[in-house]
Amino acid sequence: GGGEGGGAGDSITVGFSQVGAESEWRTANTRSVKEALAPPEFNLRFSDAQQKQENQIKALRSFIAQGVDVIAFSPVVETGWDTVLQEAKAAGIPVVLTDRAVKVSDESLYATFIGSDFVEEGRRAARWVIEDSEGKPGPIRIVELQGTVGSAPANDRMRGFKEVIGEDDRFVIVRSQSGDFTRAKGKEVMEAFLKAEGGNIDVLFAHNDDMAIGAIQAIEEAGLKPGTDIRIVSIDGVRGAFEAMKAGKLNATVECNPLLGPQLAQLIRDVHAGREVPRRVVVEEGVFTQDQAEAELPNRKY
Amino acid sequence: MATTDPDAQAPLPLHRRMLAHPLFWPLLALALLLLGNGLLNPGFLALEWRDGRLYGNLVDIANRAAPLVLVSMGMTLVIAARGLDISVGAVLAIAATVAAWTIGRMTAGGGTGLAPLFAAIGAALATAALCGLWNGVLVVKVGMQPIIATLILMVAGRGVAQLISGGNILTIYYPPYSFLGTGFLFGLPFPLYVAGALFVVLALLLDRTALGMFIRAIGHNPAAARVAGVRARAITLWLYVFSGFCAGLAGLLVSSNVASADANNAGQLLELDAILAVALGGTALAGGRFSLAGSLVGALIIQTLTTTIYAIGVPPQVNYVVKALLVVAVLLLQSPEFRARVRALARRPARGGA
Amino acid sequence: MSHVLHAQGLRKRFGATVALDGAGLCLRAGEIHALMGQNGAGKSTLIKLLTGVERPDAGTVELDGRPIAPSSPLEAQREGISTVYQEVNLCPNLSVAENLHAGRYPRRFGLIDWRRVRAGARELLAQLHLDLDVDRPLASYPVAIQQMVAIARALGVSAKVLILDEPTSSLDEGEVQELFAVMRRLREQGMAILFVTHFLDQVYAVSDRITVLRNGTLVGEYTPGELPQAALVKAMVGRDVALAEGRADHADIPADAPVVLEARGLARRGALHTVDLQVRAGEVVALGGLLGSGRTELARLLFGLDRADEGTLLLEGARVDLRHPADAVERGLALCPEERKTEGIVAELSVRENIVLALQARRGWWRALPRSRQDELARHYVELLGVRTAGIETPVGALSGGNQQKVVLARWLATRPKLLILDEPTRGIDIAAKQEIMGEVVRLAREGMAVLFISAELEELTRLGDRIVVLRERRKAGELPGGSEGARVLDLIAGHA
Amino acid sequence: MSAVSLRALLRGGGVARLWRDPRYASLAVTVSLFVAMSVAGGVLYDGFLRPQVFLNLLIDNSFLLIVAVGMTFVILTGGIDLSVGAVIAFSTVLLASLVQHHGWHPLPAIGAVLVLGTGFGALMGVLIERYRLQPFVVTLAGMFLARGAATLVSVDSIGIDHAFHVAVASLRIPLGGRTSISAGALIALLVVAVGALLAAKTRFGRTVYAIGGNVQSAHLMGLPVERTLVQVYALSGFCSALAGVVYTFYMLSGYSLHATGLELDAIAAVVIGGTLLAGGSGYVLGTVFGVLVLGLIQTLIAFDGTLSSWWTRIAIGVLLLAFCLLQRLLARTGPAGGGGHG
Ligand SMILES: Nc1ncnc2c1ncn2[C@@H]1O[C@H](COP(=O)(O)OP(=O)(O)OP(=O)(O)O)[C@@H](O)[C@H]1O
Ligand SMILES: Nc1ncnc2c1ncn2[C@@H]1O[C@H](COP(=O)(O)OP(=O)(O)OP(=O)(O)O)[C@@H](O)[C@H]1O
Ligand SMILES: [Mg+2]
Ligand SMILES: [Mg+2]
Repeated sequence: GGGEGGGAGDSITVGFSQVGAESEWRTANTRSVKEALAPPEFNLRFSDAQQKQENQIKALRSFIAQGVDVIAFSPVVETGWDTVLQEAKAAGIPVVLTDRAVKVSDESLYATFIGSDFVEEGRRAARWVIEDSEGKPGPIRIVELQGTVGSAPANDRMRGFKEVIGEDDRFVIVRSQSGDFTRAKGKEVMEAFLKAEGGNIDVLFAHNDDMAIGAIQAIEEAGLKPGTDIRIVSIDGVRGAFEAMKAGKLNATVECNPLLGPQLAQLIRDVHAGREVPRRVVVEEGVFTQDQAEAELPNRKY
Repeated sequence: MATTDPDAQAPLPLHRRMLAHPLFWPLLALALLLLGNGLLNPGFLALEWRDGRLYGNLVDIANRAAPLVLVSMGMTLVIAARGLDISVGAVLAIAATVAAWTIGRMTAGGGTGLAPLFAAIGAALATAALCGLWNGVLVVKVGMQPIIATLILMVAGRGVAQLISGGNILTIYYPPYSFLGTGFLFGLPFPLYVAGALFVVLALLLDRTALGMFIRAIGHNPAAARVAGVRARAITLWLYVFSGFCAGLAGLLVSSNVASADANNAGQLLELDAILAVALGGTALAGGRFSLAGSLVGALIIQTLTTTIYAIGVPPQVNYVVKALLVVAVLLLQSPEFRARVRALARRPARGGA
Repeated sequence: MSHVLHAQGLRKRFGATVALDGAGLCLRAGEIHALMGQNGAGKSTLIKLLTGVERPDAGTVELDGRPIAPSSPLEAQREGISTVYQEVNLCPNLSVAENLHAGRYPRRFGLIDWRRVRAGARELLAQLHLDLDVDRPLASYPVAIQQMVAIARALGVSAKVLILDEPTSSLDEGEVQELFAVMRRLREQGMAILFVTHFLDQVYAVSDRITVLRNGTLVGEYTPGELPQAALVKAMVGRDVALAEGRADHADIPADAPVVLEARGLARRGALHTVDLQVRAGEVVALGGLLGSGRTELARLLFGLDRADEGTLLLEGARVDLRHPADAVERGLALCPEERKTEGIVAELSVRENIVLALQARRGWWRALPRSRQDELARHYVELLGVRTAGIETPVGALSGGNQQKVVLARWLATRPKLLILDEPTRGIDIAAKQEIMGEVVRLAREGMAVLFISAELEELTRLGDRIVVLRERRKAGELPGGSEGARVLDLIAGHA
Repeated sequence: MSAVSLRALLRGGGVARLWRDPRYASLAVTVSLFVAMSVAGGVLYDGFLRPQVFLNLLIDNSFLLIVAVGMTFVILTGGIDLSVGAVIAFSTVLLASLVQHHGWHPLPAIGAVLVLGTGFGALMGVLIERYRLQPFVVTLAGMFLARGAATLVSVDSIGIDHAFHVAVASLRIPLGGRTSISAGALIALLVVAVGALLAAKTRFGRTVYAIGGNVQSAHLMGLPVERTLVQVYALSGFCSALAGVVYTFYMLSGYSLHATGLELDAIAAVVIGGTLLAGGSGYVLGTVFGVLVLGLIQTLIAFDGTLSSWWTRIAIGVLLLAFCLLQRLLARTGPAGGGGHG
């Protein structure tokens, strides 16, 4: 790429467009990327899209106009990137996707994708629930706290979860409502679930840890024991979730690792040098349960 | 246009007077919503005394509505004086963050007892009032249009809150603080007392002093109010401060409720809900005519809508549609023109609407 | 005789108020017809029924012998009725030219032809011998000119019937004559003109026929010849009213009477050249001048509504700096403003609230007047000034124009000020009420209040003023003692002296 | 005699008046500030003053510009339309779904979307006008409804790969010197031109100004107030739907969460452009600069490229503040009347 707008010497100018700062997970992600793409090796142009795709596209355009060496971004949604990625390609700037994939007509529009698979996270949560309920008779009643309606993680996590849980007919999802990925909403919705279902809830599946933490408070205030009366699994693996697990209030969290900065930096180096890179790089992630919580907690960076 | 209101002035029978009361239709809407819920879900209206607490959906609705009620109070007065404050959500987030940050600092520094609690409350409210003052100065002294003046804080405010929190959700590990949002007093949730106290104090203040009349005069005709010697600008400025203060109070309740402050999400879209509550309560958004009690009812209507959606268990994709239809129904119920039309249609269905 | 417009048995109720009860009117082609009645008699309501602003509860309206029932002003316009409503009803944000043409623009290729709009506007205004910058927004002109623009707009509609509701209330003598000239010309062309006014001389000067309303009912139709002034007043009021002719008791204010307000070299760029003025306790100073001579500007400067660029203001001998009307009100000043609709009433507030507003402002927001005291005050002034209202809780906007004016006046009387500045306070007030109000002003002055009375009417100036100050072209043209000859005052005003 | 006195009242005038006239002055101030800000950007950042950067302002904000033009009319009447962002989202989803899932050709689909958007706006207008409901709440309900309808059509984002759509989306009209402009931007410019004409030179536009000045007076002057109010909201609905179409050219996708919060951007653009929220005063051209200023703020931040998420927000606020403060200070007279023309 023409590095005229780029930085000094032979540092690699990277334009990185982040979704926003809507959650702790995202903040940790940003921090990791910024630390990994630090000078002198890199010259980072960081842009925050405030959760809007159009802002992100504007940012990409501006990166192209500035002539950065590599563009990396975490797409807000999967679709709608064809045009701007084509422009990047025309300008000869390679693109690295982080955190989630995009659907484009032409696969050559991006060099590689590093990140998690939301559908797989949903599946893992479901598998944990099935494992956890081994030997229990049906029906096992599940309530689901969804993320923001229509957002990719919410759609995919729900899909993955349903796909696996649907194979076992002991399970019924009795209620499903959006908690907007926030503690406050998670608590409010859980409160309503408890009122509507009484004590008839066996499992709570929350699309992220924050909603689970909010829901735990609601469960406690209703006089039930979270983690015991209601088994709880959520996704992300933020520090708060580990604290809750340590206290026995959360049963499991499916990790969705935001600390992909170093891996991203390596990919960018390779792409910039014209080396061959895999199309898909998976971040190392696991499922954590209560017994691992205490040991793992000090290691949590986010 | 001169309004021709057949119900005006004349000594009317009680039921006509009730129909003409501005609070009647919002209250009816609220009652219908609750009733509808009760029919769909027989347990909905039940209240029971458990462990020395009142427990039930109605209590939950009131409790959940408390922050919105608080914010709507401030919003009502600002709107009544021809203003608008769309920064309330951001101010709430700032106040929540300041409170959490203060507690974090003080408890880490070994602060014990109730000192951190009061420091947090003081710091949060002071910051929120300062935010209101900022808005007021931009509107009154600089002369910006209220929507833009408060838009600035709405955009930047969350940034400031995130700056304080470092982009993290600040979790509060300090039990006394939780009392504000989750505590019970005489069997009722504490937020009810906060919202109730503010409402009563405000209602008394507007009733017993000339403030209410001044605000209405400013809202209807600022130039005339000024000529009559009303200090319109000073009053307007203080109303913005008050609106900020209310948002601060709400911020305390919200952050205490979940024992954490989420700079990015706390009070998200609250400004819309607050304005909606104010409008549903019968306050004119163009200024002048206002009703505090109406806004209170409006806020309860909105929370009931939300709770209804959760309770009837519609899939989340349908949330918005249900909410929209219910809001339109409530609005139409309140429109005299619509009621007149329905009456006309009912009277002579043969001829239909002309 | 050809009846162009014939209305019969019109009834209209507003809630508990019966505004019209069997009123009617018969308008012939080629006549100027005066519609007379006290404030609140129902004149404006009658006009609103004729022009589709309101619908009658009962009664018929015929145009050229054909029944019509316009449901909007637009329809009435299409029927050939052109109307100037009481209060200026134009759009303040639009330019003068546009206000004159709104709704019937000349077009070119389907688009508005602004050049012709402007030219047409100048032409229309020229009929009234007005020369305005037609591109400026209407709001930048004083009410008097807005009123003239409204009249010009009505003239632009090629209509059979022209209705003018108190067109002259804010005009001065010269403008009134211009208007009358135009009205006479239109009469020659066969137009039927309905005209409302509270000035009896004007009635006799132009009208061919007079219809009198009282309390919403038709009293009768007369020709000016068969109805002398006293009889006309009696028909309107329902009893004999002695019309005061002049005033004998111009007080000799002692030279050592304390000066309440003194302005030294007061000036404001573009509005007023240096003016000196003194008003003593117990004195009524009448302020005369032509339209645009700067009287209103002076009043606003004295009251702190505008800030002076130069000069000092002394209140009871001490320098004061009035930054805000509230400062003035707190110090015992009062200004009853010229523009009733924009700066006077708060239409949506009740009569009571409007009356106590200034008094309450003076006490501050914290010390509310007890409700009983408010009611008492409101009732007192409603009675004193004869405000016709359904009750003191009625919104002021529901009152007739003249009654609104009385409420604004009451607001300031209620503050019992040291200095009362009245800017055209009798605008739109009927003849009987005018007597009462002027009597009250004099009575208050005799009790020690200082009064600055601004008026466009020569008669009011000479009758009321213990001293007459005249402004011309935004400077002080001179002073005359009270009781001076009308002709001398007129000369000074016009600059012929 | 009186003619003389009136003439005396009108001293001054001439060419200088044009400058002193607050109506034009505020527009001039807005434009000058925009230029000043661009220059400042050019000084601070390399490559900022390239022509393509400014063309990108148009390209990236074409949909905002289109809704803002519709919004200008609504605000000029003293109303507000909060549904625009949601209507955009709904339009994109419906369009994408018709094309991708139901095999429609984009052209009839676009037609359907435009008709639906216009009808939706008109419906809100009827509620507002006929039942005297407050525009804020009606359009807020409209916003919920449109968003809800969008999620009902599809919660997932739908990519559009129809050849026609892709062709239009990637169309770049060269303007010489390695600069080009997109079809969406052209449509936006067309909308601006039509909007300006509509506002200044048609009876509809002038009635809009009159309503904003004083509804009662407009009514008494015999202007078609009721009809115009409905038309204004229909126009805004049309503009939103059109913006939705342009959005699909921009993104090649339909998604129920597209354009969230766009209503506020549109309102802000209109108000920054000098239109009074109370109605009756403002220009379509002002709105164009309002949009450009918002875009410029974004561009400045993108060029800076060092701001964290929260500093981004603070920076937007500060730039907005600086702009509005200067605007207020430079336009000496308050937001006085002025629905100017010609
Ligand atoms: N919209 C309204 N609502 C209630 N009452 C009204 C309304 N319009 C007029 N009235 C009442 O109708 C009566 C007649 O009013 P109208 O305006 O016709 O008087 P008017 O003869 O024009 O008086 P003026 O000389 O003061 O203008 C008044 O008592 C007034 O209070
Ligand atoms: N359209 C205008 N053109 C010029 N000056 C105007 C205009 N409108 C108001 N003014 C200001 O008004 C002043 C004179 O009007 P003012 O109302 O003070 O006079 P007045 O003697 O009270 O006349 P009126 O009889 O209209 O009340 C002028 O000095 C001028 O500053
Ligand atoms: Mg009248
Ligand atoms: Mg005057």
